[in-house]
Amino acid sequence: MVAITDDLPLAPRRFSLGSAIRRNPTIAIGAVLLIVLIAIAVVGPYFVGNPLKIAPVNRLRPPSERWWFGTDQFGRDVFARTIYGSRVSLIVGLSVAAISSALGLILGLACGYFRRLDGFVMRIMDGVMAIPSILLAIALITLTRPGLGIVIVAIVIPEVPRVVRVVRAIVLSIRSQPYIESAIAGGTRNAKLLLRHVLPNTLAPLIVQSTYVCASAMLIEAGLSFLGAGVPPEIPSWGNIIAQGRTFFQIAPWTILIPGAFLATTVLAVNLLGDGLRDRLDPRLARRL
Amino acid sequence: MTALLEVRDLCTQFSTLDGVVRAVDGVSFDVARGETLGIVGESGCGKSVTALSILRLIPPETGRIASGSIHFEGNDLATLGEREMKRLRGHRISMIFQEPMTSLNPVLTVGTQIAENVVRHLDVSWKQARERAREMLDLVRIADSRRRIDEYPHQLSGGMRQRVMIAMALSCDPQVLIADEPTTALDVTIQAQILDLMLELKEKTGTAIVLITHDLGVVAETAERVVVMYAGRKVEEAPVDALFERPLHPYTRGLMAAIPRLDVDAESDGRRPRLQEIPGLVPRLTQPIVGCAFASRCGLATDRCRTTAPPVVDAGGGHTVACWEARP
Amino acid sequence: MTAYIARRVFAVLPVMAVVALFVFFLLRFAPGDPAAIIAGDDATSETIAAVRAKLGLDRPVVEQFLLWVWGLLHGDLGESVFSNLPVTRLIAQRLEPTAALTLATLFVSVAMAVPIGVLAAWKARKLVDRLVMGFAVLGFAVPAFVLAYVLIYFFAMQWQLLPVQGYQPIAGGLWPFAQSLILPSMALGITYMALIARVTRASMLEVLQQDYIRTANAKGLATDRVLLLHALKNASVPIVTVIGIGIALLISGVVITETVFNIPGLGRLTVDAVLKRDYPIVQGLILVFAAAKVFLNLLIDISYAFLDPRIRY
Amino acid sequence: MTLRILGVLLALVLPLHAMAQEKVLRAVMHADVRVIDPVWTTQTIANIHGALVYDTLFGNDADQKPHPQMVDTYEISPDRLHYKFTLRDGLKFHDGSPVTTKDVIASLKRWGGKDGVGMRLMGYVTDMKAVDDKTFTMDLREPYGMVLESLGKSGSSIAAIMREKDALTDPNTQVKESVGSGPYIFAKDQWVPGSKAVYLKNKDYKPRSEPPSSFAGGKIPGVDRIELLWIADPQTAMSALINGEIDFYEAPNNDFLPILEKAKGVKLLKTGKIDSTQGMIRLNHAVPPFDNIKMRQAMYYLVNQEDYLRAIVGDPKYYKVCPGLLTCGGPYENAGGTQWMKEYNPKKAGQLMKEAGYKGEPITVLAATDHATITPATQVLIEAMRDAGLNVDVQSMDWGSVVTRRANKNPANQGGWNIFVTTSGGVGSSNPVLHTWLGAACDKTPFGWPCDPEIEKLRNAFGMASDEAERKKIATDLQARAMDDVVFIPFGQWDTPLAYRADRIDGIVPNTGLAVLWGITKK
Repeated sequence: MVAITDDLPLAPRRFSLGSAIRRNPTIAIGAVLLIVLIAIAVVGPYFVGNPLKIAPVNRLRPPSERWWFGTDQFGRDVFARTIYGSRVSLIVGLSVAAISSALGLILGLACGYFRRLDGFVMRIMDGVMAIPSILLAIALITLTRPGLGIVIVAIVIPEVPRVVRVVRAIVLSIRSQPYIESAIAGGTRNAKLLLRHVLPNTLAPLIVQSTYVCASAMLIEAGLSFLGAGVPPEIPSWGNIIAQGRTFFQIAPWTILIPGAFLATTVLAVNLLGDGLRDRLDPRLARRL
Repeated sequence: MTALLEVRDLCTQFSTLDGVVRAVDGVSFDVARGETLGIVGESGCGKSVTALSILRLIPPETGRIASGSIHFEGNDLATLGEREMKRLRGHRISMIFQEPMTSLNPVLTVGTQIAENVVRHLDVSWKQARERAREMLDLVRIADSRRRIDEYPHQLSGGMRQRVMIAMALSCDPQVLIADEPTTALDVTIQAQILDLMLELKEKTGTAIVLITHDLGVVAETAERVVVMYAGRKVEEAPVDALFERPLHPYTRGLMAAIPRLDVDAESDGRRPRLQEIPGLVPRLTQPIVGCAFASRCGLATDRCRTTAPPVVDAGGGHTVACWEARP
Repeated sequence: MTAYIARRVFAVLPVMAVVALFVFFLLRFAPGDPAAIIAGDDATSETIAAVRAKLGLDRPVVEQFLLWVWGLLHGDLGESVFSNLPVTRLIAQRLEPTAALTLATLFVSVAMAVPIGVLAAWKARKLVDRLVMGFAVLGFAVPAFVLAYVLIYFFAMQWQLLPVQGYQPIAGGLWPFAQSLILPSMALGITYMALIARVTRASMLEVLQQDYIRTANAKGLATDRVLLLHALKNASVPIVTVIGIGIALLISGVVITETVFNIPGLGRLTVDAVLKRDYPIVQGLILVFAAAKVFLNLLIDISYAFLDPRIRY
Repeated sequence: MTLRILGVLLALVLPLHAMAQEKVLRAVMHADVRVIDPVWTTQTIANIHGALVYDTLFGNDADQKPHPQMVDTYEISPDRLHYKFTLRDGLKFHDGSPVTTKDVIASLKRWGGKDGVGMRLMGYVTDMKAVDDKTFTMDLREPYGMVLESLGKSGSSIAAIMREKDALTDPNTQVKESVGSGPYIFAKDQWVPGSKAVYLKNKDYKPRSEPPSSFAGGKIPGVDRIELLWIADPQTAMSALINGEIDFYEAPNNDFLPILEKAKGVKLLKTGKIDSTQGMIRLNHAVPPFDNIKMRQAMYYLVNQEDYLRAIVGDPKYYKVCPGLLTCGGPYENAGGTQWMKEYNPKKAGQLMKEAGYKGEPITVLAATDHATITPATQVLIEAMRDAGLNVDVQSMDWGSVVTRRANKNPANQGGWNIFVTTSGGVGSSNPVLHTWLGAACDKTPFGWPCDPEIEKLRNAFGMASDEAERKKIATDLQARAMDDVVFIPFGQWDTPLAYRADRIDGIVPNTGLAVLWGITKK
């Protein structure tokens, strides 16, 4: 609503961290939270105890000085498990985001560019998108043995079409820009065209989209683990900690609430970062999601 | 003749991340019953904000009328309650906007959009209001009004949409019609038709028009009196003939020099003289401007101009100007 | 309009065909011997052979596919590997709870989220808006199952207001039915509401900046007419779109919510079937869920034509 | 008009009148009814289903003593080789057809072709003949003391009497219909696998006149309708019971017992003296190093039952140290061999193993990660083994994988194993013949494959013993022998009470572990 000032020529302002944060507090909050969580995931496990160490004598102890987050029904240290769990969640989130962005980018560029491929690939993407993602993921997992890699693959597959759609839409809109049309008319080679003109334009929305993919992947992983169809139960992922603690929610709520809070915070951080980046990089995307 | 609308020392401000923008800074003018007043200036000079201020359509999140008064029919619109304002808008004072493409709601039929104004302000049924809408469409010379009334804006051409806007604005016989760049977005031929239509309807209804434009040509053709604005301030006001004959403010003169003129002979090499630009940038409105706002771009500026704001001087015959160096 | 609807309906066919193909080949292209995987780790070779015969995996792929499609077209989704009951029957007897839960959540979420979003956009940057946005951002981050346990803890255990678990068929009375759905709907709907409220707000904010809103205000129209007719109708296409996108979210959420609240619906059937690797059931469920989603999205596509005259080309 | 609308609304809001009158027992069992053939599977839940739907010739009472159930009179020849049974009058299947000896013989044959106890019995049976529709004879090769007990067994796979046409189904294939002559009729059309199974009162059932005790005595249907609901999450089930959404909860988690005890209206009930769970550490007799008996015996010094019980149960109120192999509190509890369990001394264990030739080879322990009782017990064992200086190779996996892997007979480094921990029901464990883990018939015994002909001889002798004193003596010898051979190492016994709404239901029949639902009445 500041349209009135928009057409006033303004003197360029110097970049300052303070004003950047003021203008984009979501990016700042999201980034700081995420950096802290990544630091915890990377460094944390070296400082906490063994997350797998079972001590039946100390089972279901409430949070205390000795066990900051209490213990679970096998006497395992929920603090150590939660810290390790951050690793699993971030690995799943980041690798799903990276892989599905890469695949989505390739397919999206191909679809947007080679029109003959488009119809075929997009029909497949529509089909995959018609299947709710958790359902698709568990169906894929049923057919294989459980493992972190399989979980990542199973989450990537339903996420790819979403990325493809975003990339393809952008490629199509860029393709109709006069400068690309003239480049095509001028005989620029396809590969060069893609690399030079199209790719850079897709990056911003792709980054924004991949933050959402990352957040949703973490939630899906937790959901799958919660249902018993996720990463193998001996790996302390947040979903597994919650799944194993849910039986004891009433007598040991910390086994659910603490990893749940960590999961929510991480997803929140990634979402805030995504929102902030979207506002900054690609206001057009603001209307979708 | 007493003024219908009296604007006095109007100041409208916006808060932005860069500070407070003084978009309108102490503007005063009158509009007489049935008169056509032109307000001209570059984009960003505050003329649109002035118009929006009169109807109090300044977005409340960021903007506000900081001071001044707007007297109309015994009320001060600057402080009138929102309920009363709502009753007044579209009824006593209405407004049409620059972009007929976007100023009509794309998902409602034009009939609905006209009729809802009538229903809102006049004590009539929807059916009567629809009939009034159809009459208005006829009045603005839209052919086949019976069919058009149920069409959506995207089915109409740009000129037709602006006619619909005018029909809507005049549907409750307002005292004042504020037209903010009503023709800018239209083809030249359509522009003339629309302006003619507005003048014709003015004659019929006796509505006063406040015509806001950056186009001196439009002003010359339609307005009776002209207010020239620069950087949120009124720099000159005069009857239209007086202004064009004898512009007093250096800025007004600059504007006129920037109009391509066909009546000046081509130079010997067959080219018309280069249009003159006004050098320099409009000052930023986030800081209070000391002295004359135009001083930084004015060839005649003196030290006095840069330190003390010039008073409004009466040059006779309703011609006023705010300039130290103006020679009446 | 008719042409538009016909086109949308036809567009559904290839999507469902791809889903069907996908579901069929999911099993056939799985790494390893699907019969062995389905039969489980401790199965004997006879069991594996029995499973293979039962699923028709011992026949050529083309024949398998044709038989499968033939069955599909006749509403035959095969038999459960474990309970030996027809998959269609298993799905049919669990349809009501899932349909009730999903639709109740859908309606309640939309009915609550849209007004909240409109309010937030209208009062942009005010306290209400910040509260709504805070809710939206949090609602998007809190996993449904964590929220579900918190809800159970307070509403069912501490205050004993609502049942802990289970589903009461609508035939057993409206109040018990509604009671059994309140907590699951809240747990299931929170993300959905957050999503819709967010998009409503964003879409309304954008629309409220449009010139035609200024026009409407310049006509002195009442605020509710400006907001609910002029603005909301224009903002509705993205909102309806996201309602459609969110249906996938709801269906995924149903799987988890039904598990937590022990609702005997399709979601729990899915989890049970997956954990037992009862593949015919999983296949059937994917088809049913995909069909439901595609159908609801079709309704949404068709609704565009009513919301935005420009789409009726 | 308004009144009519109100009426409709009221009808919708209030539960239907007819339903309010019907007495319904809502019970959550330990598992979901997925298979309706109790003979085809050993699952206890299928057996609970079977016990409602099918009747049996004999029924064992709460003290494990057989009493005639479908049988009216029976005769045993003095040489105990010939049995003659006559059925009660008026026995009818749910489809209305009368129960005849043809149905009975076909059913026993099918059961004897699948169930372990049945197979053992059929090993002695040479012939079964119908005398008429109500009388049949059974001839034995040599005397067998467990004929009636077997026919009346209540543990897995009861000797259910089915219609002949169902009973002719191959025992390795499930029967399609569940039609019996028992006190409740299975409503197959209302069965939702994974959610609920519904049983309707059999109005034509003629209960015996004796007072009910477990599977013996009168099976009087107490409610019109029994719904076995399946709630997978134990906490949800507990909350549903406390909230009054269900009436009966068969297997509450040990951790919830204190909460349930405090809950209003809820009562805990130990259904019988020996209703409990036994912990077992199983060593693999087939592969090194525990193919060496000295190595196995040394393991006794690593077990202090209190450590395990505290880790699993916590509250001593619910557990009991039990150094023998047969259920403590049961009829055959004895002191045979219990001297092995007297001393906890990891150092000594290590020492003994060294003497037995152990050189620090890795010992593979299958450690379940997801089981409420087995997981902590395994961990306690691993700690003790590490204290003894053993080289412990812990293979962590979910319980399902343990179940798979324990079947592997290869050496531990080739996919096999050395130790796993499991549990066994107290009722089955109280009888040396019914307790399958006590066997030592090499390949025919469950995973671990102990191999000792003397133990098997004693088990047979127990089966053939004619009086209780003799049985007790054999049980003592058997336990001593089995403990010497270390068929398994017990780590204690704990209660598994059921929980129910005492303010709503009544008349739970005293039983022996397997829930008996028919006597329950609703207030």
